[in-house]
Amino acid sequence: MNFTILITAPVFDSQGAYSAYQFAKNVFAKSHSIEQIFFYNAGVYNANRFIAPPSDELNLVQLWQMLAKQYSIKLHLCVAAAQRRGVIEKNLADGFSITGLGQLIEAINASDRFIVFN
Amino acid sequence: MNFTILITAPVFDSQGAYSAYQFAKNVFAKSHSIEQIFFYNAGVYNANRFIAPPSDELNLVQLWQMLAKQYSIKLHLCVAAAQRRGVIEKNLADGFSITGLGQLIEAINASDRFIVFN
Amino acid sequence: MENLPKSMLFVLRQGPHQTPQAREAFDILLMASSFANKISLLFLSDGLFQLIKQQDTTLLAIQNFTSAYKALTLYDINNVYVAKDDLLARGLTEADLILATTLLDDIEISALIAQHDIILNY
Amino acid sequence: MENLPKSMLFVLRQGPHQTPQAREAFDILLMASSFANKISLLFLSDGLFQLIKQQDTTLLAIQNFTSAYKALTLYDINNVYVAKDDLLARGLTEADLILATTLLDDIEISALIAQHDIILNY
Amino acid sequence: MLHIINKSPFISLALKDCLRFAGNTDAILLIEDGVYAALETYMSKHLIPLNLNQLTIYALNEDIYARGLIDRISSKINIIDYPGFVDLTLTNNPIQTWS
Amino acid sequence: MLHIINKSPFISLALKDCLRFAGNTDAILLIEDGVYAALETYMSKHLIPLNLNQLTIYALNEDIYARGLIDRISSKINIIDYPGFVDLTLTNNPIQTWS
Repeated sequence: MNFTILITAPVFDSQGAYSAYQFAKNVFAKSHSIEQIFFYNAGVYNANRFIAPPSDELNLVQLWQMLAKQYSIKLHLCVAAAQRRGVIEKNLADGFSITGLGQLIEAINASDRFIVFN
Repeated sequence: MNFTILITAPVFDSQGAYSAYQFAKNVFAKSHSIEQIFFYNAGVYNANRFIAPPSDELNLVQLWQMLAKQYSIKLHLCVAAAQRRGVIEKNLADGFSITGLGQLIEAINASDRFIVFN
Repeated sequence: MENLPKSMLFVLRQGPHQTPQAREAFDILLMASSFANKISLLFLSDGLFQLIKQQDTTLLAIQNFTSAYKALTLYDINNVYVAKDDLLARGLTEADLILATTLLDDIEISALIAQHDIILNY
Repeated sequence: MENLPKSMLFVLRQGPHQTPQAREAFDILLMASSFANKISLLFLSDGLFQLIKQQDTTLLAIQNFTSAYKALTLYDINNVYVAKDDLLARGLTEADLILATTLLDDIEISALIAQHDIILNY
Repeated sequence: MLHIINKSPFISLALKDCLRFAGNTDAILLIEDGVYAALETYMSKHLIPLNLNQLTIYALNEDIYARGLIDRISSKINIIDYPGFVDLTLTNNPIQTWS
Repeated sequence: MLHIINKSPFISLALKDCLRFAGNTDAILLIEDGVYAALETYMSKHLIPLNLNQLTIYALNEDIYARGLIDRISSKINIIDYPGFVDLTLTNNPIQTWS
């Protein structure tokens, strides 16, 4: 099966984005595929490379990057949602790309499953 | 009277930070003073200078900066809360300064009124 | 994969001004409609407050996003549903709403949800 | 201005893991205690879930912040209160909690709140 | 004491929790989505039966207008604007904002 | 259909709204603070009386352990882990996450 995952939860202020990461990891572990991971609403904060938690804490931005690299997937975020929240090219983490909502709709139409983490 | 204002609401995802701005403006309009405006929790997002809403929308970061300049007040944010959320010197808006929670406690003890916007 | 447009139901359950949720959901909806996806809107709970007439944000000096709903028909989006029970619970009637909607009871809403390929709950 | 330390009541009403609210409130509390402010904690509503024993976050691979509460007495913070009604509503008893607390009914809580200079509600 | 409530009473417990503990002479200020509690419908059904005689409830005019509620507000509500909000914080202390 | 609930039933209407509309054969998955609804206390008081015979309720093991609830979960609850969560999304479609 082929999944599209939409993440609307911010990186630190709620558990939702981390749940999405755990889910995505297990999708791959079961040999399914992910059409797209898309960050919208406060979810765009997941792509801010300036995020620097203490070393003994979870760094979700890095976890997303490692996942994207390992499975060669793109992490998309909506340009309008990102600009309003101060995530722009200058602080965009590697592995993420700033795109538009059209990408999300295409992915939804192309995949077998659509799941939201908020 | 002398106020300390604590803002725990993010800049775009809830109305709280804007309510705090309106309140602060009216405190000055009534010739009271503000000991400190402190941003904590998701409130630290208010200090991200990369925030760039469309030109017909409110830019709260700019409004904070103008207020701080007009009334010569410091806008403080907690370093630990800011690092976890990707607000660091590189994207810190002018007029804000990264400090610690000690500043907040001192301000609370030194002021007549303490009010939170969440 | 055929990439057929899917039917999408937007379930809106929050008031209009405290969060940008409804407004950002609207942007998804517009984009989806340009991809020929069939769109429906369902207002539940505090989502009904988005549709109240006479919202006047000039004193707050912010934009009133909800006026955009009046343009829904321009985008050929005509399936707008409202939970009857939630309207009553808020002391509102159809006459209080800025656009024509279809009132549904909970059983009808259950059937509506079941008819869609994709459900986005904001 | 005299800058006398003020008494502070932290009202904690959210569960431990979904948001960082309780954990960041704790950092304010530690700082305030180092300024000799008198500190009290009041757990209401879902805040009680912060105090449940045997929270085990190893499967989630996140830190368990709530173990920090066991160190409260090291910082001379001994005023920890819990809403009796909210404990009952969640099927919990004092034996389920990781630290010794004082159970209060709603009238006693009302009096407790009224005794403090500063109230921080998280 | 001044209690500030900024969440809708239809979907949040903030107001309900506040009312459990508010003192007789406290003031409650409804702002943002909190102003939905000032609706005649809500007040007459949920608040007036509580007999909160001495408790004064205020609601913020700017947020009432933004939500299109001005013609639906209970007569028990004192409507104030931002300057009035500042005045309330002068006469009532401490201030507790419910999360 | 699979419904995902990640909010506490004690402070959010997500589960209550979901139950108003869930179909007889739908599945509900409780994750994050949603797992508090799986407590024996909550289930026996609020859910079992609703007679949700054909509706299956799942709860996520990792979130149950994190919250110290493993010994307090209702016997009506099907406890699954993340791999089981993925399986649920294969057998149930569409998936609605309640905000």
